[in-house]
Amino acid sequence: MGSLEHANVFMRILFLSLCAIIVGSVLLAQRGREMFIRRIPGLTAIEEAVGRATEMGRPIFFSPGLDGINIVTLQALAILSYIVRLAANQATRIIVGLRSPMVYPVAEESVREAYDAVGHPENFRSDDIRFISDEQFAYALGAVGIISREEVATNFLFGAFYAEALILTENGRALGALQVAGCPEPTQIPFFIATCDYVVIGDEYYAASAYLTREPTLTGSLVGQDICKAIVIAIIALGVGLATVFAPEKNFLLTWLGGGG
Amino acid sequence: MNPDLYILWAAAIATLGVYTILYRENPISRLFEHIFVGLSAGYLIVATWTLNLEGKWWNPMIHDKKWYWIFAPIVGSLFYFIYSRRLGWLARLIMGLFFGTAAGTFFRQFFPIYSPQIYACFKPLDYQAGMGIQGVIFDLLLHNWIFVIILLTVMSYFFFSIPHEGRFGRNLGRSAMLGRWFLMIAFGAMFGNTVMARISLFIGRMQFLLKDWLGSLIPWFATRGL
Amino acid sequence: MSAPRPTTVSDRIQQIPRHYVYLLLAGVVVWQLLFPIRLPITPSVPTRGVYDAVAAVPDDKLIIITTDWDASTQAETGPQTQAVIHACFQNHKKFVIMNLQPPMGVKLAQDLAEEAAQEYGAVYGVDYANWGYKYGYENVLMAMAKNIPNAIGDDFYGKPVGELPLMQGVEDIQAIGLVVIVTGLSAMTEMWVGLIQGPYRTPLAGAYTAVMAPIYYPYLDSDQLKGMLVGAKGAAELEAMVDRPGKAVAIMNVQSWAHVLIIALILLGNLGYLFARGRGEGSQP
Amino acid sequence: MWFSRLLQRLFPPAPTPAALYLYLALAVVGSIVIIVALHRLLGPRGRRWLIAFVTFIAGLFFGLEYFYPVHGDPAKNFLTDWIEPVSVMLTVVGAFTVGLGIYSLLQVHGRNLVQRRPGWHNSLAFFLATFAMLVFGMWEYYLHLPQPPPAVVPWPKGIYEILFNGLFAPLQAATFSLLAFYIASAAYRAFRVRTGEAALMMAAAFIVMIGQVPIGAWLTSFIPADSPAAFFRLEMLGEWVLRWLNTPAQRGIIFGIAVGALAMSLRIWLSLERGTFFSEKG
Repeated sequence: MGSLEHANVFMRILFLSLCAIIVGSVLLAQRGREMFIRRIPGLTAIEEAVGRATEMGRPIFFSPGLDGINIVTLQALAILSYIVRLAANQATRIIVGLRSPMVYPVAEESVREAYDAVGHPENFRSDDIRFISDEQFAYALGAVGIISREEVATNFLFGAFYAEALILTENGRALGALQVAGCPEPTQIPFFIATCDYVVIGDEYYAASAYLTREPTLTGSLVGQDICKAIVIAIIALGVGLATVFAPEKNFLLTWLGGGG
Repeated sequence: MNPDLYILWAAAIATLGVYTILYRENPISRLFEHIFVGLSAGYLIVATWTLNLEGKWWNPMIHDKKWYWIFAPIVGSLFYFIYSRRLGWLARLIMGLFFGTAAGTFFRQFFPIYSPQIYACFKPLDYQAGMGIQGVIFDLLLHNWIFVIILLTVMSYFFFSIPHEGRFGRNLGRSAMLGRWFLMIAFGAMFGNTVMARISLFIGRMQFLLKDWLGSLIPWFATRGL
Repeated sequence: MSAPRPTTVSDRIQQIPRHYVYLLLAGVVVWQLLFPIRLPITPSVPTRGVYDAVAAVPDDKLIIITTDWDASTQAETGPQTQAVIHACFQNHKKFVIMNLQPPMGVKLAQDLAEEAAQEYGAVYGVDYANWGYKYGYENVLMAMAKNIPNAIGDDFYGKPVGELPLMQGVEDIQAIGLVVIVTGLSAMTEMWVGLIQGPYRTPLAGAYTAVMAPIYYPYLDSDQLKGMLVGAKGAAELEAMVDRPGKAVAIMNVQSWAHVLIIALILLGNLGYLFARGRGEGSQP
Repeated sequence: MWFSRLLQRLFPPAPTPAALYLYLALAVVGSIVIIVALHRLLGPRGRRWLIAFVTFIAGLFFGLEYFYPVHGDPAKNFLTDWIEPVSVMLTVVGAFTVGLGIYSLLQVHGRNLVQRRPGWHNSLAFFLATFAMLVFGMWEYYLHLPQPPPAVVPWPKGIYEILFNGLFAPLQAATFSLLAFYIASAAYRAFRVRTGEAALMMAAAFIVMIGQVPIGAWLTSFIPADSPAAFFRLEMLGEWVLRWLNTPAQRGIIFGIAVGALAMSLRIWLSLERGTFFSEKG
């Protein structure tokens, strides 16, 4: 083995089981099973942050990260959709700054949809969904410009961020914006912790939509995710056990996962 | 023409212009922000054509007479229906295609990305022949134990559906707290690890401003070592 | 958001306005670029390993310096190569330069070697040589292990290497006392370890960009690498050891000062905090 | 590659330039007919179903190629040959969204300019920069200069160089280097021993930071390099923190993300994210 170009039998079984568990617990939740979710402070803060902008009568800035259309960005847009619903009810403006031209139509459409869904289509302003630049640092400068010129009260950064993250948050902080940031990849989290008021770390990012909306589909999925994580832990525990007992070339789990050889 | 002198001055002024933002967002930084965004927009169009469309789309369609490539802009144009209320669903259709691709791409990447990370955690917790233990004070076995413990406690922090009270939950709560501590250590280490790289960027800019630019005006600056 | 205006000393050192922090950093960097005050440089353990490995090579054996780098990593790998060359000349070790990947590296390294050779009055072909760019990766190494003159063929100037005085008596890998891998590319070290260090126990040392260095610490632990230069820092330390402070020392000196400033600021902030807390004022907003 | 053979059989290249333009026109007309027909024939439910179906098929295609059993050398299955051309097609289709992004920019800045809003001169600068880069970028590209370029640079290339090397690249580098300041001030402000967690973060940052500069090695150089205590030399300790404390914690985060992203992918693929995006209405 030793190749990861295509799946082997073990990977097929593992992948299918993980998928089945997630989909299964979604179905269970949809049938009405109650699911518990623990408190996630960074996400609880979203409501407070939107409220602050409303009180101050100033807009909110939202960045869905720098990636194109991928899973990270789609999750960011799902969070955006929730925030728009909160803000639309309170007639608070949201400015979305985009880096990928591909994400632009998707953001425009889902924000419009969110305004429709809460019955305020008249509050939607196409101008507020802005493509800034596809160049990383031109995007950063452009976003800082918007944050300062529009006197943004609240700054939401959810999505894939890279080195430019600190340029956004340090300026946002200096301008007095309340900042909530979330990024699945760990690399920029330290800088968010240093400069933002609330930070959503790692997997909490993917738990966001479930936590915020409490929709059965999403909470069910979250419970399924926990079971899957337990399976990953079990695999690691088994792998460590095997590594302790056998030499690497006899560790079949290693081979099954495409390692060794 | 020889553009070198213009490049030198334009670069110096642009650099200083950007640095004014350190005081606060101001008319000068705003001007350079707009120039930067404008240049990148122009460059985006040029690059999309020269690096992508010309070779992958225009030449095959016109020169190789593969006329079916005309479907690409037609399908792409569906995105533009977002501006129409009645026809908006066509834009969603093409977005659906890209959503599916995003999901499928993640399915493909799942094992290639995460498998090596998982099996790299298979560390023996007992002596293995050929391990080649180097003793300073902390030897490899202790390292492996630390590694596995940190990994598991950090993962326990990311369980959302188990309350941190009750018989099993209380233990999970403790483990999650430990996990949070390790997370903070890791974040601190990542922060510290980035400082030097960021300062090099500024040193590089200052070398340009002092040696290349000021040095061209006042030779003394060019003689200062760097 | 905005904290009340600081009045006491402890509050003031806790709330230095960000503009002052920026000015201090810019000031320190410009000052140290123009009027450097050298902070002490003490070689770290991995750097010392490289120097000791060079010094430990028996006089009848050759050192190979592989220069698998080009302009993209020159800022780090250039000074590293130069410092290693100085270490060889100062310890009166004979060395050869060769390279397997970007052909440009061998020319850049040759310039560095010639410059240093003039200083020590060393002669090409007698004290050092350049085997040139060799195409073939693993195949070159496997062939070299058995028969060096055949595997290498011609040198940098197109002369058969067998005719060079320093190559007299050099037959196979046993004539090599150390290989120093200077590279900005991954996988080169793995190749040398697998084909040369593993089978023939030829000592290796590495010099890497700061970004890739972390991958190779385990090789250091397992003694597969005798030493390692980590980015510009490693280069600066070796420059200091051979007493030839150059580009790397200058840059790392500025870095040291900037780090000292940041650390001083952090300490100051904490001092203010602890002081205020000790007096029970607290500065929580 | 049998994919291109099939494509050539189904869609043979046009034999003559005249035929090419005829084919192109027919394809455009045909596509419009299909789109109009879809629009007319499908009700809200049908549209929703079609969107979900397209999403599902796209996800299935990329996923199945990875998981379906493979044969031969190089290992392939019936989908493998399609991956590359389909990816190219999606890239090309996606490239047409650049127009939307540019349109968004022109809209915002055009309005500033026309209505003479405050700061309209900045929008003018934006237009000039865009236009200059577009014109000279294209011009330079179609000059087809040999490599290396001739000693006397033609003036369009000269202007392009000023735009690119004199403005674009320095603006990039200067903005990037702002991070040196921001990281310094963030470190000063954030690293306080307010809580245990903050103290841990600060200690780790401290050790790693100072272990990376020569002054750090100097501080603990009194510890002999070959003694067992050499572990506590700052450069070794910093590296140890990165390797043995940072790596497992990062892995712990990453495994959580893997599962979270998998669940999100599944929900997107099966159109289970109802209401989040736009599956509520047709």
